[in-house]
Amino acid sequence: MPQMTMRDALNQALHQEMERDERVIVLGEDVSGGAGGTSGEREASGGIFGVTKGLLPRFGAGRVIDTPISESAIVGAAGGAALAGLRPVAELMFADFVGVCMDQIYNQIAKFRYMFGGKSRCPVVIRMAMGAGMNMGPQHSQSIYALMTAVPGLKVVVPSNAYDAKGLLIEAIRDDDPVVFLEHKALYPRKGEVPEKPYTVPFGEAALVREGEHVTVVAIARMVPFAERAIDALAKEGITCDLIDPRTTSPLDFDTIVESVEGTGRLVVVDESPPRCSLAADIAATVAERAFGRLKAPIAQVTPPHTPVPFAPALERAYVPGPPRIEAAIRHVLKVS
Amino acid sequence: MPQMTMRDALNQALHQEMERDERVIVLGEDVSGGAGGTSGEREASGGIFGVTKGLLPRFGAGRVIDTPISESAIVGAAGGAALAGLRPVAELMFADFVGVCMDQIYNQIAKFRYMFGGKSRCPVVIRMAMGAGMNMGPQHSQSIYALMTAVPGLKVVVPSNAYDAKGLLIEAIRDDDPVVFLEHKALYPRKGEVPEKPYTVPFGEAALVREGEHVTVVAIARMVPFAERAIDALAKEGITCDLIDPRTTSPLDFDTIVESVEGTGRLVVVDESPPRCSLAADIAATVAERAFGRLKAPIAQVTPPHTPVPFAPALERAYVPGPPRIEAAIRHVLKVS
Amino acid sequence: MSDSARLDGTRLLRAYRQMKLIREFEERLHVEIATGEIPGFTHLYAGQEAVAVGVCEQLGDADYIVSTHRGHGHCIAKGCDVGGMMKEIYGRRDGLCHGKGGSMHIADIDKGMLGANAIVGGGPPLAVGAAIACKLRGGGHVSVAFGGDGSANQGTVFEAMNMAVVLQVPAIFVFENNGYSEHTGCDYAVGSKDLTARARGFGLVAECVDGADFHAVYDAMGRAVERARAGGGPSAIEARITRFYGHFEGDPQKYRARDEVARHRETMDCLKRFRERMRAGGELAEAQLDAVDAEVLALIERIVADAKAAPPPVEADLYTDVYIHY
Amino acid sequence: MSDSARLDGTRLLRAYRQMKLIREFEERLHVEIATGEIPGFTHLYAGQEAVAVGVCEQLGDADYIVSTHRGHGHCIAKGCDVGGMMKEIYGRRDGLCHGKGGSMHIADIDKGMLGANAIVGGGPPLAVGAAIACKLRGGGHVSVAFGGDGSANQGTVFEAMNMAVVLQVPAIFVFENNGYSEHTGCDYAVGSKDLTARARGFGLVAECVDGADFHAVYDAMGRAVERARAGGGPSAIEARITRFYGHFEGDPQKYRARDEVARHRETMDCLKRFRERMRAGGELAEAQLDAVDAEVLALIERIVADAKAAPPPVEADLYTDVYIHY
Ligand SMILES: Cc1ncc(C[n+]2csc(CCOP(=O)(O)OP(=O)(O)O)c2C)c(N)n1
Ligand SMILES: Cc1ncc(C[n+]2csc(CCOP(=O)(O)OP(=O)(O)O)c2C)c(N)n1
Ligand SMILES: [Mg+2]
Ligand SMILES: [Mg+2]
Repeated sequence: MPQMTMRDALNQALHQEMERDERVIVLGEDVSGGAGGTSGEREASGGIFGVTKGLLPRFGAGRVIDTPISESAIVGAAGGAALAGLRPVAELMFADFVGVCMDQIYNQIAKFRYMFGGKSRCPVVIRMAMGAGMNMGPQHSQSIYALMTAVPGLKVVVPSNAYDAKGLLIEAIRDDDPVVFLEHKALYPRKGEVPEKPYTVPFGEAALVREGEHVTVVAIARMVPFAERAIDALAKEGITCDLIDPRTTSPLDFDTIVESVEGTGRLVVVDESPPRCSLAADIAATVAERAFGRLKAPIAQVTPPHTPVPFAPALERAYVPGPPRIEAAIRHVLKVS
Repeated sequence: MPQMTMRDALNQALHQEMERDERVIVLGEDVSGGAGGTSGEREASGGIFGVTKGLLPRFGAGRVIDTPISESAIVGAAGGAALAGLRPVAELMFADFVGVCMDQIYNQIAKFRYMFGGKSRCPVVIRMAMGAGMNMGPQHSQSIYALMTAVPGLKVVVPSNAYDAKGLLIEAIRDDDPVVFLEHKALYPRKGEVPEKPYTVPFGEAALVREGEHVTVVAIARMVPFAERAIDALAKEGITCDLIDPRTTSPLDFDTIVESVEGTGRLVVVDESPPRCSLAADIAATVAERAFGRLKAPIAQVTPPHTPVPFAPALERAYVPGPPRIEAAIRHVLKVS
Repeated sequence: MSDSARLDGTRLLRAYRQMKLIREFEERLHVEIATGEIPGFTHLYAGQEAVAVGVCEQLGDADYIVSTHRGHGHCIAKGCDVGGMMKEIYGRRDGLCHGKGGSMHIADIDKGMLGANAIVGGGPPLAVGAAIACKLRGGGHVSVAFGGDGSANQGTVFEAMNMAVVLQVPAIFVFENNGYSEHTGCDYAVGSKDLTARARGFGLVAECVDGADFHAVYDAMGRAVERARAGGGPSAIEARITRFYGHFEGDPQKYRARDEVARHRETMDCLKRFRERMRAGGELAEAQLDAVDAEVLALIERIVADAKAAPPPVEADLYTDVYIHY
Repeated sequence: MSDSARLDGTRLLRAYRQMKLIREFEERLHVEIATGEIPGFTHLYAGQEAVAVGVCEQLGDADYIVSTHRGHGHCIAKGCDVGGMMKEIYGRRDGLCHGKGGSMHIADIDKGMLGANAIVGGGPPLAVGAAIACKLRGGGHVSVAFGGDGSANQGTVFEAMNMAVVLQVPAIFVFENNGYSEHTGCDYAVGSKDLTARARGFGLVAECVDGADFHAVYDAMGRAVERARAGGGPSAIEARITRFYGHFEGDPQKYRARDEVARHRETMDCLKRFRERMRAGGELAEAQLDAVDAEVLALIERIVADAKAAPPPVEADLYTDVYIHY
């Protein structure tokens, strides 16, 4: 099977779905680039992260739409186009930019079907690059899955590898509900085996990335490879863990997590966003309730501190939960009884 | 001591602080009203909920500023004025409108001090009316404390009664950090004893509203009077509860809650927003960790379902956690051991 | 010849009936709301009927509109079932949105009505999206964003106008300038005091019409629609109009001159104006119009009775239609 | 007599030095970034110096500016310490923001510099707020919002312009039209293709100037500031300009004609233009300007060396300055 980066896997998914279904359109800032430039060259960009490369030459400017810097209009247009029968994939560039178009996401797109008594469908995918690790500072590094997961009506996807990314994006585009698709920018270059053909990965089904007996670890997006490193290091000492990657945070596959915890009795949740009202808290609270009496130690939440994401590399490294902190948390829950 | 509605208590706080400190200004849509009208009458409104009534005649249009419908500019202007030395109180009318100005709240105002290395202060108060109960439908009824609590750099206030409302608003205006002040609109007419003189209620100190021994109940804003009713009903059967009103959700007085749970061994958290990544989950996760081993039953979270707030009275009543659901949850945690 | 000059008696009668239906729907709501039986809060469209009808008479089911918090008129003009609307406003189970949306969220996708919207400025970006769909499908259909003078100051609306020009999509922005956003005058809140010129600054073809004059609105809309259907891009129409009631029911309207509404009811009543015009031109007889009035009143009577009698939603409804599949 | 005609040799020399300092700061960053030693991503201001300096030479410490992602020029022109800036860009502990903000968040409140901003359109609402403060205090101070041609399409910017007109506050919107937002041309993204006219549509007094001409910018700004200080309300200035580098460092600039930058470096270099003018008018001697060049180059050398040698933040810094008190 070909090895492919997550970026290329996402790009392939977009190509294949646009090919398959002419209702699929892509819109956003510089999704192709070059419009109005002086070189006459279009596709000067292909998306600031390169995920939409090649779409313009293949599908034309009617379906691959460069926009002004107007995120509310971008997301709103995607929503309106979806109500009108298209299947838009909007790109928001950095997830941090939800702030300037939050209403269109949380009050409009997420609520249409409910508000309208089930009469509408709004099959929108909103893609955004999230996460720290590239020293992009406080306004370009946030992980916003808790914000999105909290909103009834949205589905939220957080792929950790190239295989899942492709399958989940195809699933998202085919899904009839609005989907927020969060791509961790530090994972774009991460390579994995990716089948050439289109395939889907279902929402709400966690992946069991490692199997073990002592501790259950749940990790999101970039935290998955970090957790792998911590777990593989501990395996040498005979400490083994279940590593669960939920892949989608809404819906979230609590069953798989609870089942694992019923076996191990111990849970570590690794989350890249600050602790308050976080996904880590969400998972910890639900598991503490459902696996009550089976827990041998308090659940450990491994998260950044309650601070913005700092710029300087030394600070950002301290901010992001890395393998050492994950390893320490696993050891910690093992010590407590 | 005079009995006063929460609305009047808030109004009094604004009057007293504007009197005390000329840097305090108020801005928002129709905070006075009547500008540009044909009657020549100003103060046609005094705030859509009446909270800013009387400020315009007393303090003038330089300090009581009616604005266009431009929430990003309102909140941003408040932030900029604060950086420039004023102490603005912006009114957002309905909390649901954060969607159109979220960036100014979460990426700008909340982060200035950190991003700027501690060199700025941004003493803004953003007042918003939140909550269900008035059949205002999906886009006018949300409780957004989790959304705001998740943001490092913001303080978040959720008064449940007139006394606290006044003291907390004065505290908020005097506080040098940005404060999101959430007023439950169903509580505006709620009366309580309110001293005439200015006073403050400190942030991060929960109130013990009821004392008991069997169960700890934590409730937010309008959930406090609902919990009171449930608890008072149970008291007749000899079941007694600690009822804790955190009053501010950021900072949140976890110590008081944990201490109580260490006594009762049982916790019910009542939250008016949907369950995922909620404040209920936040509190439950932290208490489950800190009071691990002292819990005699799983923590119960009483929240609405994972749905938007519906319009029809029958549905909205079913949506909002009322006294019967709280009572049932208390009985439930008592049954489990 | 203007579009309106080509309207035959049937079409004219239909336009009148639509306006009358909206008026009586709202007048009746004004009465019923005072009884306390209608939940939530409601913004009446009475006085602005010629705008909704003048615009929507130029549209078909395959054209789209997005609406506002003051949406009843747009819904009716675009063909939503009035019985379903009334039930929705009463919060009934078989209301158009099963009681989940209420007055501010009435939608009917099959009729091209993409929803009233309780967020000021929420609609126009959606209209641009529907216009993208129209353009891509190539059927010559258009998408209309209704908005008030107040909404015209919301950033989302500016973005939508610019984007529509950039993408040259068949979107039409209809600004109903009724002089107020809530309790604040348009002269205060619109810095330039000129919505039409501001829209032109965005590169839109824009014109300003008398919103109480059905024929004027219909003709302006005709020009905009024709341009849009021919691929000539987006337009804006400012309709100067008045509302006969407060911002929402219960508004004491202290910001309005004492006689303002009474005066407007005299001079800016689209129904009166329409009747006068028919009298002058002789296209429709008084008796025809009177018959419509009677029919409409009977219809309103019936749908109100139906709505009152209809059952509310049941608790199980709370959980449905959040997702199609979850 | 125009403002610039009144500038004496000292002031002219200072303006030149400011422009030169920005230029060399950026040229050096261009070199240093290529080494990989500078974290994050950086947007260079080279080419646009006459705008920042022409604007800020009209301001004092008690006037405010808000800036953008491309903020180095604005910071320097407003008087931020360049050593502290360089350290910040390197992510050092004693950088202007202690390494927490980086290139896109440099601020210095005491200098009236309310922050660079990594959110396009984030700044203008803040500038309106600072202008409210200026107006309320009555000292005749003003507030300036810098923004790009791309930012001019963001809803927040439109809202800010309208609100400034409504409130008649001393705010000045400076749009640096360098022809591109990232990889998209301004001619595409601004539907009307005319920023100045669009600003006028908002009721702003607006003019368009050659952004490579310090004198032209300075004079336009002089008119805007004078109006604002006198209570005459807000203005907009569009400065047509070019950037000498890519959108961010690393941008291959495929959207630009091959010779575009070279041509602009010939014809739109504000430093060359300034020197020519001095030569023609004789206000400053070549030798004076050469001396400034040498001094600036030495300064840059020193601050880069200092920044490289400076220690990074320590882990404890991560937790400070989230709140003043919590
Ligand atoms: C984002 C947002 N801000 C504020 C409001 C509150 N609000 C509802 S209607 C309205 C006035 C709207 O004025 P206009 O657009 O002129 O419409 P009209 O009511 O006159 O029909 C306001 C401020 C809202 N619903 N949404
Ligand atoms: C809200 C938001 N949207 C998009 C971006 C990404 N972005 C950064 S700079 C930029 C282009 C800005 O163009 P312009 O305003 O002309 O400024 P210039 O870069 O030319 O100085 C974009 C799209 C952003 N930072 N913030
Ligand atoms: Mg209006
Ligand atoms: Mg630009």
